[in-house]
Amino acid sequence: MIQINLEYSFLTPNGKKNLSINTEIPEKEIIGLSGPSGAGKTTFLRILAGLETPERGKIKVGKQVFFDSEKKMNVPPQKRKLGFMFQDYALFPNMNVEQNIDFGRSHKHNPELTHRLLKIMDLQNLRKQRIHQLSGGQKQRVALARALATESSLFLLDEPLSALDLPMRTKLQEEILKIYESLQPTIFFVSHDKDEIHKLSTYILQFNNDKVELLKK
Amino acid sequence: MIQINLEYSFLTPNGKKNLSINTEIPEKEIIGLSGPSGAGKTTFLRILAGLETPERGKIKVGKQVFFDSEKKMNVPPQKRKLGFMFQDYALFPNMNVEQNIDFGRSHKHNPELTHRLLKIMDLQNLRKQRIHQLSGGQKQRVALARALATESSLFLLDEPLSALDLPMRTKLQEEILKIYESLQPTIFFVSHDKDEIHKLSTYILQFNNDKVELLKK
Amino acid sequence: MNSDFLNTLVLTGKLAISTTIILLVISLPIGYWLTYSKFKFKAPIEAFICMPMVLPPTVMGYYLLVAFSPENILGSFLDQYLNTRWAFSFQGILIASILAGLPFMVQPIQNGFSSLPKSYKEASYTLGKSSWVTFYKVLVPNIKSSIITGVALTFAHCIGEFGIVLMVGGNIPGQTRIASIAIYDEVQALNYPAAHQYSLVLFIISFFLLVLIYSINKNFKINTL
Amino acid sequence: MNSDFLNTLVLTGKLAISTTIILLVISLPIGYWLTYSKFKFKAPIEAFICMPMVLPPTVMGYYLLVAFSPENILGSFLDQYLNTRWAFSFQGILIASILAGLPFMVQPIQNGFSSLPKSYKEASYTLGKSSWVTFYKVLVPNIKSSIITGVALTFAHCIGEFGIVLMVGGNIPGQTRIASIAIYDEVQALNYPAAHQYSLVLFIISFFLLVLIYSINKNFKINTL
Amino acid sequence: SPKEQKVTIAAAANLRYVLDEIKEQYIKENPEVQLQMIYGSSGTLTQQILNGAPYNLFLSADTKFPESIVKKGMAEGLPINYCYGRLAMWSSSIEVSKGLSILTSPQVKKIAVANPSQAPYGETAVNLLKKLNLYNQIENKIVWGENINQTAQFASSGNAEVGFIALSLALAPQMKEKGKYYVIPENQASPIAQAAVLIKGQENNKQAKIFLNYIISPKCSSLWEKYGYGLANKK
Ligand SMILES: Nc1ncnc2c1ncn2[C@@H]1O[C@H](COP(=O)(O)OP(=O)(O)OP(=O)(O)O)[C@@H](O)[C@H]1O
Ligand SMILES: Nc1ncnc2c1ncn2[C@@H]1O[C@H](COP(=O)(O)OP(=O)(O)OP(=O)(O)O)[C@@H](O)[C@H]1O
Ligand code: MOO
Ligand SMILES: [Mg+2]
Ligand SMILES: [Mg+2]
Repeated sequence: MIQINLEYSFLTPNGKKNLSINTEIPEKEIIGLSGPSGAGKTTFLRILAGLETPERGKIKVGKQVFFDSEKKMNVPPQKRKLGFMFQDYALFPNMNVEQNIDFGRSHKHNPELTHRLLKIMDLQNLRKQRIHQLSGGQKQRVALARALATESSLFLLDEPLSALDLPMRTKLQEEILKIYESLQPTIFFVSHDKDEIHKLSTYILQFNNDKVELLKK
Repeated sequence: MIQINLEYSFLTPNGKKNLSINTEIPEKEIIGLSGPSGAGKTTFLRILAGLETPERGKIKVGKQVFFDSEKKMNVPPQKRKLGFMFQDYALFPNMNVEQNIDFGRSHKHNPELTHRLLKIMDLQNLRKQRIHQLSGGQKQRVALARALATESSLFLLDEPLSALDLPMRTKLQEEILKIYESLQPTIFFVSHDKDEIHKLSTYILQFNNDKVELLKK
Repeated sequence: MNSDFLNTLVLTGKLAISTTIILLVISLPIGYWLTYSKFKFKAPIEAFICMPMVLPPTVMGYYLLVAFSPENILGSFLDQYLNTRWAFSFQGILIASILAGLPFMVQPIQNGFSSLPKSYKEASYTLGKSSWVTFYKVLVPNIKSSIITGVALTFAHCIGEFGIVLMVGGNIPGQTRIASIAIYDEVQALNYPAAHQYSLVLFIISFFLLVLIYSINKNFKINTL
Repeated sequence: MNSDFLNTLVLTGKLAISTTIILLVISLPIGYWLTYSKFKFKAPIEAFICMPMVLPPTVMGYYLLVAFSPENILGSFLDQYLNTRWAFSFQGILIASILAGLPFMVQPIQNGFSSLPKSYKEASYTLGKSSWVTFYKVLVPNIKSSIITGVALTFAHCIGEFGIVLMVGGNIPGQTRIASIAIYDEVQALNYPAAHQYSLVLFIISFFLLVLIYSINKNFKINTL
Repeated sequence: SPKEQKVTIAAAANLRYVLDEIKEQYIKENPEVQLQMIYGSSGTLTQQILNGAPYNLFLSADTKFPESIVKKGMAEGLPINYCYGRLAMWSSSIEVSKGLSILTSPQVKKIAVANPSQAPYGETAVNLLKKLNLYNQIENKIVWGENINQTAQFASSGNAEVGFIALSLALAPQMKEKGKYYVIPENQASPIAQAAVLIKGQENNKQAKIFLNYIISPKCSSLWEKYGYGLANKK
């Protein structure tokens, strides 16, 4: 079970904005995050990853407590064992495509994985290319591959396929489902595409400007 | 008429890659650019804007020659009078939302325009917000507004609506059509969404890995 | 602290502030050019800007004195046509300080420009803005932190600069005797209490000015990152 | 050029290279800390790092001499427990150079770290990498251009540094007489031809080393921007 | 071994030329001794000595600095007067033979003088100008050199028309051909007593003492006189 109770607020020029989420989600599911621009989807993923600290609340994933404001517990991102894909990719310009994906790999002994991911993402030919020499969609695929390379049990994917053409998008949806079937991780992903959410997710976390709801599909 | 004959090649770690485009497109149309990731859509827009220089060829928009390799002519981007929206936004971090849009405005005497665009993009409340305090979709709308603020006769929009939720996306498609009707500019836009291309464009420029075709809708 | 030292401090401040402002104004275009120009031999030019640093300051000062001398081209031109002499004058030490401080300002600024994403410049150009508008509205405001580094280094260096100024300025009270020379004088004359006192005053004033400069930077960062 | 000056050049190179390497090693963590620490009083610490600059080098050198003297705490500790003396020794001028060069290395490096997007660090953390791996595999490689600036400034400054070294090192041939002091000596002796010749040699060598340093930077930029 | 015979001598800048010649002569007679000369302003050298510089012998440009070393208990024995220096007025562009009266002429825009608080030659020059009631008239023309060498550079580069320097520098080959000098008569400025002192606790001080005795011996008289110094034992 993933237990989430949190209060978070950002200071904006027009005063405080509040994000309050209270829900329980079973583990090993694919949860689609959906909602209008600026509703807090990215912020929620960042909180799960430990990049933002809620004001109050508790976050527990399985047996591991990530955050507990009462016990003043806050596990740092490095220890949360997850794979995060950033909405704006956050690739490392000092590394080429392959090195970026390699950097995500947590197991030293598995160079095979990088090759498999390069193949899945159709990036074999761009293996040695520098990040600034990639197109938008190519960057997005590298970022996705880097997150998947962690082989963790929790993936947080922020609009993983938004910059891809339909055939590629459909293909990668299948691949994500394959990974889900083989590793059984929990996957949170943000998407603005109804069909995609429908196809991939087992739960939907619907962000609205005032509240956040969990819907079973 | 927009006359495009160009040869462009990028050096990649696996050798040269060629982009060759020869076509004529009527002015004052909306041209949807579509095709797989890495096919050269962004590169094509950058060439039109004067940010990349083709190896050979000629680009003529109406009566203005933008580029002519034989006459060694190459009009710099500043003089091409267009509005370019970058795929990765390229907003200025030293300015807030309103200042970014204002910066795009070419007419000093028209502060009204900024307000109208803020309203269209549903960004009034975020007027004074800094760029790093925006969500992905909010950034995308600022970038679109900044490009539209130029009120030029040629807009180059690189995936303008890809990070937006469906209601907002639909609304902004309408707004783009309204602007098209009132100003009669030529608009090139990139999209991976079949429906969007269908709804907005009058011509489709289809990028495939080997060739680029113009389709009349 | 006697009034002589006060005058000296005022003069030091005047020199350091003038040098810093002038260097800022000339280093922004130099740094811009060094970053964006497609000129092939930029590395030699960058190296050349650092060259005043590799000579000992007194020797650098000596060469400047030779250049300023009415017996030589520059000096005789100044003397005859402009009726001015740079040796032993405020102009002279100002020019010496500017030369000595150039790398400390140009280097961080150039580094700042070159770490900006090139899309800033491109975006501004495609919005129809001139290079000049792009420069002062987009590029310069986004390298504030590098500018602060340059200003702090230049300012601090200018306060402590001494060999060149002593040589070119001739240690004239009220005209070219800056604080670092006054302190040096006291140490040389074995007047340690006075030297310590002066050092402390210089130290404290510089310290607070630098804290001020750095705080500006900190505020800026909070606003953008 | 006689063999004395050759020895002097070798010593100068040894000092400048040691200083630059040591400063690089200590400035990377200092710059990292100054950028990322949430400590409130960073501006004063940044200002403090610049303080050795605002005192005239000879005076700074004088204070170091006093500190190194066996009559004082540091000096007597070194003397009794480590059986070494820093005044008038290579260690002494090395420490003096490091102190004098610190701001030229720390400043650009700090500036480099703070202009990196914070997402690099965040991305590395969320991939489960430690701060240390993040530091040396992600952050440091992405501020190469700032590091080059720091290295060039420090190196050039160290070659020309002279007041502090003269004071602390005492101009002893083969041990503490570096090139800048040798040139100063010749100028003082009014031996201009020798001074010019030495200056030229120092100039040319430094120039080529700096061109080399800057070319590395240029190559790096071509690869990433 | 040669190391045991090494003597390090810190000498005031005005001694450079004469001492280099004395050294040459001495080494010929005593090839086993290695003499290392370190020149600087008397003030800088004094500070280094007070902080433990490994020098055997200090030859100052005055008596004040050696005395301060004695007072700190760092000297071996008392200061010994080894020569008398003479002050000279030097110029590359102006006829100085007429004496000090030219200082007030409008042709003379800058006058280089050594800093009196550090350099004995500067102190002597200032006292001289004050005694002749010239100081107030020309004070605003004076530029101050850190030591007597820098003062000479101000004048020799042509930026200062006139400089008050040590006669020994005016007679040095580097300056001699470039300009003219005027020796201040003894009745206006008495010769400057220069003193030497041995530094306590250094190796080879025995050799240093022998060298000190050598420079005040008649063997060196002609060299001192060549550079315009007065001999210590005569005055
Ligand atoms: N650093 C920040 N400081 C202040 N406000 C912020 C900051 N980052 C985000 N915000 C605001 O928080 C809100 C939620 O942002 P978030 O990025 O989570 O939205 P989102 O749901 O991911 O939107 P999108 O679909 O556009 O990516 C937005 O209104 C945004 O302006
Ligand atoms: N600076 C560069 N140097 C070398 N190759 C580059 C550079 N920029 C882009 N490319 C390559 O050029 C090709 C076309 O890139 P472009 O950005 O135009 O694609 P795109 O059609 O916009 O793709 P997307 O839909 O993913 O944005 C890609 O294969 C890319 O790797
Ligand atoms: O101590 Mo000196 O000889 O006046 O420079
Ligand atoms: Mg988001
Ligand atoms: Mg693209």
